[in-house]
Amino acid sequence: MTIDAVAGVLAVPAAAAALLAALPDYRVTARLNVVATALTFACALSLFFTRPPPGSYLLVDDLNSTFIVLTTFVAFTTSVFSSSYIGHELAIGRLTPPFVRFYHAMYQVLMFAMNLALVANNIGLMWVAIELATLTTVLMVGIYRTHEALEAAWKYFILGSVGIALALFGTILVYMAARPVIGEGLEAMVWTALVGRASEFDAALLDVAFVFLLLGYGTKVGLAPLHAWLPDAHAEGPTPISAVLSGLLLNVALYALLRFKILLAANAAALAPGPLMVTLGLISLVFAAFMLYRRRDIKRLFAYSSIEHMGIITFAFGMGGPLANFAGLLHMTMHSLTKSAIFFAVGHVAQVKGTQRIADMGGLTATHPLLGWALAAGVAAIAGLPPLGIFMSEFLVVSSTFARSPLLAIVLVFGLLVGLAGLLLRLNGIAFGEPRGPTTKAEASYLPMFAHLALVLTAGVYMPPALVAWFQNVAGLLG
Amino acid sequence: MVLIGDFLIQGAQMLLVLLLAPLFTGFVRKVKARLLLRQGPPIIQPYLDLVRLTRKDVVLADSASWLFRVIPYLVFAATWVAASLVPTFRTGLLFSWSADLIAIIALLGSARFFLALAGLDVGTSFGGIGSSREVMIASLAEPAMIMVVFTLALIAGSTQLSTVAEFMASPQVGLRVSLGMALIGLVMVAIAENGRVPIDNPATHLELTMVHEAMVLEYSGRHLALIELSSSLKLILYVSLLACLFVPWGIEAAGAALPTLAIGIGAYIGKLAAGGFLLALFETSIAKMRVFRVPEFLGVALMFGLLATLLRFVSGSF
Amino acid sequence: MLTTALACAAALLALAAFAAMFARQPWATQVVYAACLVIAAISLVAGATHLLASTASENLVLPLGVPWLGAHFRLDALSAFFLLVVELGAAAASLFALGYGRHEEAPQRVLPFYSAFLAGMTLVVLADDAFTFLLSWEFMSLTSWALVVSHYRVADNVRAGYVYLVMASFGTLALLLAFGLLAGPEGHYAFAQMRATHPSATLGALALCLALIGAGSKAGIVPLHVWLPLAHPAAPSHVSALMSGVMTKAAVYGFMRIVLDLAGTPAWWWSVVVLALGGMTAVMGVLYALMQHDLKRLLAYHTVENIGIIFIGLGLSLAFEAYGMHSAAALALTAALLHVFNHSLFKSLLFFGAGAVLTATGERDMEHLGGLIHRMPQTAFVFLVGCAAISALPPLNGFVSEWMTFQAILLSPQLPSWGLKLLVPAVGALLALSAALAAACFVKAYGVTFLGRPRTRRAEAAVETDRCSLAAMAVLALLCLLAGILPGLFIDALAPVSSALLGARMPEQMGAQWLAIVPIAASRSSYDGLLVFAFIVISGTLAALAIHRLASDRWRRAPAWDCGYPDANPAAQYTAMSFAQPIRRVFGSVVFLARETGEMPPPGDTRPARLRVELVDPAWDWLYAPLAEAVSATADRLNRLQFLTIRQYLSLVFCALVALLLVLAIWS
Amino acid sequence: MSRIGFDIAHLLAGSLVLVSFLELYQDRLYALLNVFAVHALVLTASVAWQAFIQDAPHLYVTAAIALVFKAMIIPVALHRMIVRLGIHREIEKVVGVGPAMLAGMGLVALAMVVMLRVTPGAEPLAREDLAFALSVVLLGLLMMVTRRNAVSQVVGFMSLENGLVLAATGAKGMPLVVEISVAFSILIAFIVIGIFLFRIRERFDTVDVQALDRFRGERR
Repeated sequence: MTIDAVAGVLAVPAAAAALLAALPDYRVTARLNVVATALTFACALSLFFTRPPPGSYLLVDDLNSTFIVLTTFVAFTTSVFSSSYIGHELAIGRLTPPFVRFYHAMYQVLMFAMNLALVANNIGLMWVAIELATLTTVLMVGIYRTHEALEAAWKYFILGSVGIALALFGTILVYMAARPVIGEGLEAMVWTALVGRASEFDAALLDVAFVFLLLGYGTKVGLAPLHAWLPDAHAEGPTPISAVLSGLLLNVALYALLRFKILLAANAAALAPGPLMVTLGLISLVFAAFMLYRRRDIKRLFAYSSIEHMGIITFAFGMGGPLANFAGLLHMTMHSLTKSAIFFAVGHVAQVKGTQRIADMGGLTATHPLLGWALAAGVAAIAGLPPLGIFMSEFLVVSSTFARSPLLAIVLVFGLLVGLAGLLLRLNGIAFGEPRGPTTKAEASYLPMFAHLALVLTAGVYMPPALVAWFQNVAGLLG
Repeated sequence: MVLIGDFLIQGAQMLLVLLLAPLFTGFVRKVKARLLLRQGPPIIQPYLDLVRLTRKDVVLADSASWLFRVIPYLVFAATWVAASLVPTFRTGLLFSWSADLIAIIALLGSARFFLALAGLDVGTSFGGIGSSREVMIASLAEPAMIMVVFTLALIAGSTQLSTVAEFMASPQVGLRVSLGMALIGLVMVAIAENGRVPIDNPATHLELTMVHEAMVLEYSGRHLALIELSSSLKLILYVSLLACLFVPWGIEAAGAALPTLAIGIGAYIGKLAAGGFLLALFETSIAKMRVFRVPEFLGVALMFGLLATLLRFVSGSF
Repeated sequence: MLTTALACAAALLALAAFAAMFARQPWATQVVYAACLVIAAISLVAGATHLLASTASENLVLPLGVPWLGAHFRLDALSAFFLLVVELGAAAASLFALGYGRHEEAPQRVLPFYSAFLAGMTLVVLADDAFTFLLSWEFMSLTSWALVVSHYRVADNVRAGYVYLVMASFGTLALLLAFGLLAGPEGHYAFAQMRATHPSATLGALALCLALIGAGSKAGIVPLHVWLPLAHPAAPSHVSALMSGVMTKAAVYGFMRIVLDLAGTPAWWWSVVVLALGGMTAVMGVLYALMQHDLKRLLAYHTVENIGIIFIGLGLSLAFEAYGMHSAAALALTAALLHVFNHSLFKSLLFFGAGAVLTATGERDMEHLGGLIHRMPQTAFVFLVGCAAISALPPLNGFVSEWMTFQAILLSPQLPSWGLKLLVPAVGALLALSAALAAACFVKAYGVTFLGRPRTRRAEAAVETDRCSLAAMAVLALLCLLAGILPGLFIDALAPVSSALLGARMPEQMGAQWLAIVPIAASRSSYDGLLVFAFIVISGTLAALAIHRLASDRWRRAPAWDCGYPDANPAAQYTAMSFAQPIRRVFGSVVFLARETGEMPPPGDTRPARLRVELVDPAWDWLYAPLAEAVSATADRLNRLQFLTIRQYLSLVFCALVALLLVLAIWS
Repeated sequence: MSRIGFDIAHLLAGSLVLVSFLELYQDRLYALLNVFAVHALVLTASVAWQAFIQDAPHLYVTAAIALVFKAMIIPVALHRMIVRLGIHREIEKVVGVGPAMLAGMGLVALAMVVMLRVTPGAEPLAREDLAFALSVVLLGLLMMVTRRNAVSQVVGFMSLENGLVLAATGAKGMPLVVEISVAFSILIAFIVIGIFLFRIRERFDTVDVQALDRFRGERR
């Protein structure tokens, strides 16, 4: 019975993918998509109660079950949003039924790949899964077949492939490091086995391995200067995919990084992974913050804000320690929820206004109060304004960092402030001022959006003790 | 019993300043005229003016509001209260503690505030000129005044006029540089505050040079009388302030007997005469300056005040 | 009491949700404001009782906020006093809004945020741990920001809101750093823990600077004030009153809480910073105000000035405290607190007046007003009281607190350190200057707005404002007078605060004869507002009676004399700009590099002559504009990275790889 | 393992690096393709040798893939594509041959320094092989970033990937090697097809250069 939960997390999407590829009718497939993701989410929840023992391929522990639950949940809400979104795309003929079919199938494949990457206990398997996820998203980014969509997909594809190669090289190196200790064959790639005896590995080899893994998976996380694919992929693909990319795929890649960070941390002789992550995190934060100012495309804007926040999260995990790790986990969760909510809102806004150009939107709170205020709330949350969840995580990160290394904290605060100013500048243009663009009523699915925002708000003022204990436990694991 | 006596003394003091004020103004005018080898009006001319004015009807401008009619009484009241709290012939007046030097300055300030409002009330151009210049001058005069007060307060360890006066009368004061500077500063401020030459000419009727006169241009009848009275009250206030701060001799300490009080009053009147004479002499020997030279004049006063304070700080002996 | 206050805050939040749902109903405005009034009144009573009963501080921990810490709340003397200030302002504003709110065209953009804003301010003064404090603090900013942009169509308002929110977040981050410093790496976020760990002098100094930046940017310390004159006027008037009169006080509270309560024993040179900034702020604020002809903006700048005065008081108390002169410190602190209270009174009153004028005429620009005293006499009267109070004229309350500040300054020779010996008198001169200039400024404000003849149609057509608004203003005016003539009452009420923070208090005042106030000793200095008031009233009425009885009391109307010039049209009156001209020439030419260029058309040309005035705002033009420039330049530079080719992106990756490998090679 | 076995493996790996340098040296497309075919052949040999000395038969599959796919199909396909799309034969360089070579030297040195810090473990083969593999990878990347021409960039990527395969096969008993090489071949096929589909004549750049100016909301 215990295996079923994990199997479910993997099998349901796989089966759904096959089914969706076969079924023609849009309404059915959309519903089916929702049902499948809901089922997956249920399985993921059951992981809390029943947990299989780590096998040589699959592993479920506190760390990744957190990720799995988050992933499946956001995947579920996104599928709800996606059904109304895709309906509209069909209506205006931006997508044709065959493409919708393809889209839904790919959606499930993506879910499968991400879940696989999360539950994989074998670093090789993890690599394969993440690459599968990448390639799937490449295909979905290009789905509109417009010139710029293809261009974005192409850029994503090339940079992604290089990332793939680097990550693979890192993986091989880890294996090389492990082999003398653990022995040849599969065992030398099983993470639990690795982390158990990491202290005996060759430190120098681990260092090189980590460099490659950091760059390889860092490309997926979207850390500057490896971020180039991210903004365009977000901007040109269908909005549900932007939501999934920002909300989930980046997390999954980060998860892989964390696994290897733990591995390195377990080896005293190896170089400390923290400083590298801190540096990359800060670079991404400040860089993305400045990039916000010149954005004219609303989805690209929030794509850059995703880079910014991945930077913060990487920074937090790089700092390490119970407080920072807790903050990092919290921040990651909050960011996934908020950012996907924002993309839900943005998707509908773009559909209503018929454009993604910020200049062509305006006075949204007047023309579409619900959408407008939801977007404003989302931006306030993502900018780290209370009483929303991200404020708490930023509070913890900054305050804990300042006591330890003031300079870093000041850079961090600087980046946060610049980013906040940039986001608000754009928000002013979108939400307030003279109304611009069409004012037709939006047939939007508000439920996912407000569900996410409600969760974020709640987390900002009150976190259930169980969750806190859970996060603290995980933070302890991260060291 | 004592209380009643104090009441009487306080009342006497209030009446004294009230009665002497026009006389002093008249005296100054007379002396000025004489120095210019003119006959000049009789000394009691101000009384006559006041009586004449109070008899006349008030002519209100069409656009004048209720405030315009209330202000003369307010101004008069504030100035009179301020004047009655400055010890003239006897320290330790019954109510002198109810407002120290800073409060007295502030009282004069509120009188000025309302007068400036009156200048704007009718909505004429000259009223505006008067008020705006008046507040400009005041905004420079007040800090200078405060600085002088600081100096005195630091020397006497009090802002309570009676205490300061008694302290000044005592031999332990001696001659101090800071005191001298404070004196000069105070005199300059007094000149500015009372709109005397060279800041302003109370006798002018050339509109563009008027400051105080322009503000009260629209007043007539009893209102004008009250304003005139309060401006002479203000003048005598400053003179008696100078007197009790820098020539405190002859001011009777609290609880002195009646005959000595007479001496005190005599001394006071003597001081007034001297002050008036000096004022007239000064005014006849100097020309009025352009309005925008005033800031420099008062800037000097402020400098004196500040210097006095700092000197006082730097060394106790100064 | 604490639970009551918290319950009130919760009720306000609930009310906000309610308002968000029903704001579009016609009855919503009245209901919401009435509810706010009631709740604020209850909470006000709670604060007052705690302050007057001077009971021990109450603590409460709720399972909110930082999980392992919980949300700490505390009601001690300090927070009780500020709770009182906040709720008093809130109650008055709600009462005012009962009438004023009717003219709001988009209530759904005001009502929810209004009550949420009140809740935020209440929570700020009650919070007892860093997270809760910052949460409520920033929540307060956020809600007030929403109120600032409530008239979202006006581009200026949106811009004002932007500047405001950015500055607010900047302040919050500074405070966050300060708390991070005091909390230490283990994260002792509860104020109690911070109190327990006495930080070193340098640490405390750093915390002080950060608090000065953080709280100062909210309170409007020059040069962090730039958002204030933009944001405060942009909001609806009752909100402007709250922001100016109350929210800035919450900022002062934050500063006092950190510096006087948490940052340990002060060193004397802390006070130097505070004093210098305070003096500069006071003078700059009033000078800025003098250059304005927008009524609400003028008032906003005066808030800056008064904040400066308050910080002078705080700086003095720091200085005295550093040398263990507790009673003097208590005097300075009490002066500052009293000014906090007074300013919240008359600034709210004045903004209400401005709001009444705005609704009556639709004008904020004084140059388009005038003669309102004939159309709206009651408003004119209460506004006059407010003007007199803020100009520190006896016997009103503004004078009392400034007088006490002067008394505290006069104690400075006892300070051992030379720096302070020289600095304090200079600050005193600045204080006097700002007081005098404030009087000048309000002569201008009142004279141009209410006196004279109406300059436009709309000013002519003005009508008296409604009852509720009048009631609110009247209450505040009455309080101004009361606090002016019975200061002893309020000083004694403040005693617990100073004894809690400094372990010393001012001598009991109510015992003194004739209800005078005696800061140190009767021989030294004393002031009796009641007597002065009585004297003025008595002598004024005496004079009136005497003259009316003995001489004539007849009067008749006639055209204005004006030296025989015929009655020119109202445009010939002195305008605000021309009234300020002499002062602008004296100070403005130095501070703002003011330049006047008059163009006089040649004879026969019918064009009007024009006088143009150019001002340079030093804070904006020399500090913020360059910053904005720098940011946008950087953004432009980096933005090129959005337009690279794939090969160039690849080379970025390549360089990163090589760099990391090099690090490895060298690191070994 | 026998000494000679190690020497041969070593030789093959070294010659792979050498061929990478040769690729870097070319400035004609056809020549480049031929050199790449050689590169693939050397890889095939080395993989086959590894399969022999590790007696791991599945590695022969990898070798076969390398031989058939990389040494034959891809070069031919690219050759025909050049003809079809009329891509002109010059290779546009960002950096001239000389500097590129120097940079390559530097990279090899870097690879050595980094790898030789690794403690000589059970058998030196791993360490040496890794050093060579790393150099091949770096050289491939260098080629991708210093060549403007799409085809040559693909070649660069493929030689990079050859380096990976070298490392993977060098890692004794590494699982999933075959799968990985298959996956990579598919990846490369994608890229080649992509180039063909999008008519990317000269460089990857053309697509987004146009997109920058005409299509994106991010117009400057």
